[in-house]
Amino acid sequence: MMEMLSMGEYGPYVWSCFGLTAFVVGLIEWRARQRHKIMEREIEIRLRAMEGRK
Amino acid sequence: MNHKLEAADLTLFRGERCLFAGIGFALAHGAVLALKGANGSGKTSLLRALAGLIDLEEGTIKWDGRPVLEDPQQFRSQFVWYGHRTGFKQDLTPLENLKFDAMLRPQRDASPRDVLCSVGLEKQMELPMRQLSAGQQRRAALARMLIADVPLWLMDEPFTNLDVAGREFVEATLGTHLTRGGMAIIATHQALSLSVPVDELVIQ
Amino acid sequence: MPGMITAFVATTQRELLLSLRRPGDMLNPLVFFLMVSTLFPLAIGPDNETLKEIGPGVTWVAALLAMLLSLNSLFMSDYEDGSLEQLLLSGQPLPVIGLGKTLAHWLVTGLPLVIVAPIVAVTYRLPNEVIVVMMMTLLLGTISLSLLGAIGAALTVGIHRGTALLSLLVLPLSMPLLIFGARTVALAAGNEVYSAGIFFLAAYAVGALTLAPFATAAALRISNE
Amino acid sequence: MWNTIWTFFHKLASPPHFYRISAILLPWIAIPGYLLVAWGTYNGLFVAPEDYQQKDAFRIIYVHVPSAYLSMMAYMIMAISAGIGLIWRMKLAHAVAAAAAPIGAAFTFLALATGSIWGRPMWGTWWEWGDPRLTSELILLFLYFGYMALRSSISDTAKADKASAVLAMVGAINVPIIHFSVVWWTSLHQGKTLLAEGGPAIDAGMLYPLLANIFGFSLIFGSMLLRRVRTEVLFRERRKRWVKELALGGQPA
Repeated sequence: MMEMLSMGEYGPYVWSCFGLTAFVVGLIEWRARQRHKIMEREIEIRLRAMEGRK
Repeated sequence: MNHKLEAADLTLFRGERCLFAGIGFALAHGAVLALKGANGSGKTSLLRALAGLIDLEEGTIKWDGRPVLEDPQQFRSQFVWYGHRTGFKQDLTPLENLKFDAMLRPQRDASPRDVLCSVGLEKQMELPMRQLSAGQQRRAALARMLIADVPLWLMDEPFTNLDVAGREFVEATLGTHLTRGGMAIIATHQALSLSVPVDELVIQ
Repeated sequence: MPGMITAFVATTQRELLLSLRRPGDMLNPLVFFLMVSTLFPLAIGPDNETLKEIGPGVTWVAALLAMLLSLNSLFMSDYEDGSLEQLLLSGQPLPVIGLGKTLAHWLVTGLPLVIVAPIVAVTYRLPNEVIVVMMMTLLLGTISLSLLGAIGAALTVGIHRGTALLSLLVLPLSMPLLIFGARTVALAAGNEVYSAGIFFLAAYAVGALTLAPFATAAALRISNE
Repeated sequence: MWNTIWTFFHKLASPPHFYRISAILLPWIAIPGYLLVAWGTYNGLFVAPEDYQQKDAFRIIYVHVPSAYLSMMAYMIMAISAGIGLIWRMKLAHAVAAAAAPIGAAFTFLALATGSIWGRPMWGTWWEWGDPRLTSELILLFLYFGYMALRSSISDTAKADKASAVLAMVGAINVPIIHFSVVWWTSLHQGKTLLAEGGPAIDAGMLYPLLANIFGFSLIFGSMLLRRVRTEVLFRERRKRWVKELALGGQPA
């Protein structure tokens, strides 16, 4: 198992690349979802405020 | 040639706000249209949209029965614009500015000097624009209108920075243009006193 | 109706006249170019071999930055005094007017750089044959830079504090010019075949000449909304 | 037939339709994408044989190449949709361009970072100017920055759309020129590439995981793009009735 993870002596390089990719892809995915939620909420809040004024 | 300007269903949004929706008008030769409305109501925007400076959300503008979007450049050679700012370079003299302008659109058979004299700038025509007063600069901008051989004048608040004499001068100039069969659209919040009846379009 | 050529010539003439009235606008980029070229020997040291090595690159970078510095004002005053509106609403095609302004910009900024560059090159100990090549690359390169920069200037004309943004937009686009310009001079300095670079720069200038005015015109209409 | 296709696209381009269809479509793009990448990555890391020259370090290829591919792809998608938006005044196309830029920039960053990490054991340095691909990617990142900076400095959405569309199109013409000039530039110094151009035939055991990852990451990119376009559409259409009905749905209006 350890041998597999060590990737010859290149373990740190290989794993940091894959780790970084997972992190960045996760980050964009999370940001996209979060932005959408915020947008939905903002629109709803604004519409409610407008209705309140009426 | 008798020209005709028609507009229908004009709708414009500015960012968040709807400035106007579904408005229209028709303008024949020798007629003048005043765009009225409170400050920020969108009369300047309407004028800019008519000139093609901003895109309309909806609506068609026809010049002599042809949509202007089919050949915007041809339509642009049919009018002259009088904006908030003079559109003249401050480092050049009124004469130099006017001579450059002559390259941009059809011109009447009048020398730039004579036209500048007729707007009362005989002494200032060889001075850089920056040495002229605000009122004199407006007069120089009027010279551009007078020398252009185009049927349509688009004027945005032509009376700002003008005293009573200047105001009367603009109105007299407009009168000349209209009697020659020209047409004008003027965005202003003041009443126009012209010899011809003024159509009004009020924008809420 | 005056013709297209008349409008083009008139625009160029007016711009040149304006530059004559404000000679500072013309001199600033030139002085900037000379000063940046002075910085490198001061920073790196007066070793002749090193200077000869970096000379082509330094001159090109300095020319690129000087052009960029002057671009910001290309449409700014027209935008502020309303003459851009008048140009947009004239019956003349906007690409032609934009091209006239760009030509004037090049005559006032690019051409002086080409003429002054040999002075810098001599202080960097570049031989005469190399200086000729350098002038050729700069001649072709600055034409493209003026055209490319005009697009950026048109895009950022109404934007508050647009100078930094303008550099951000134009610099990456101008990198091929820098690469070919500087490397061609370096090849000439190393007595190698350099014609490929000249051909590339010429082809780029022709391409920019045909396409850039349309992009500039489109950008001007958008910026003035 | 042709008519049906045209109607379909026309409907898809209408924001409420797009919003509804994209919601259904999203998981069908995202889930296969993540599954493919999981398969490709597992096989790439543990099953594929090691490279005879680069040993296990070559396994970085399974994230580097898809990122580099998508960084270019995203720019092309951005420029093409910007062009469609500008020429045919299609608002949805502008939304796509706006959504593609940040994802493209992220993949460009990934391509640069993984390339640099890969370079460390191969060249003994984190950065090698002699590699034309990395240098091109760096300039591409700057192009993305410029595009996003221009967009964010214009507050009016419609104006920002059009101005950035002009920039994207100018950039798209320049991308191949930039790449060509960088290749020419490095060829003067015996360029040091990580991936030899048209190099020796690659083992099938190495190739399939790579293809799976390229395709899988493309699907992931597509799903992210779709998600961001949905947000953009919601924002741009926030005054329209369908958005109001959607937001207040369930509640008596």
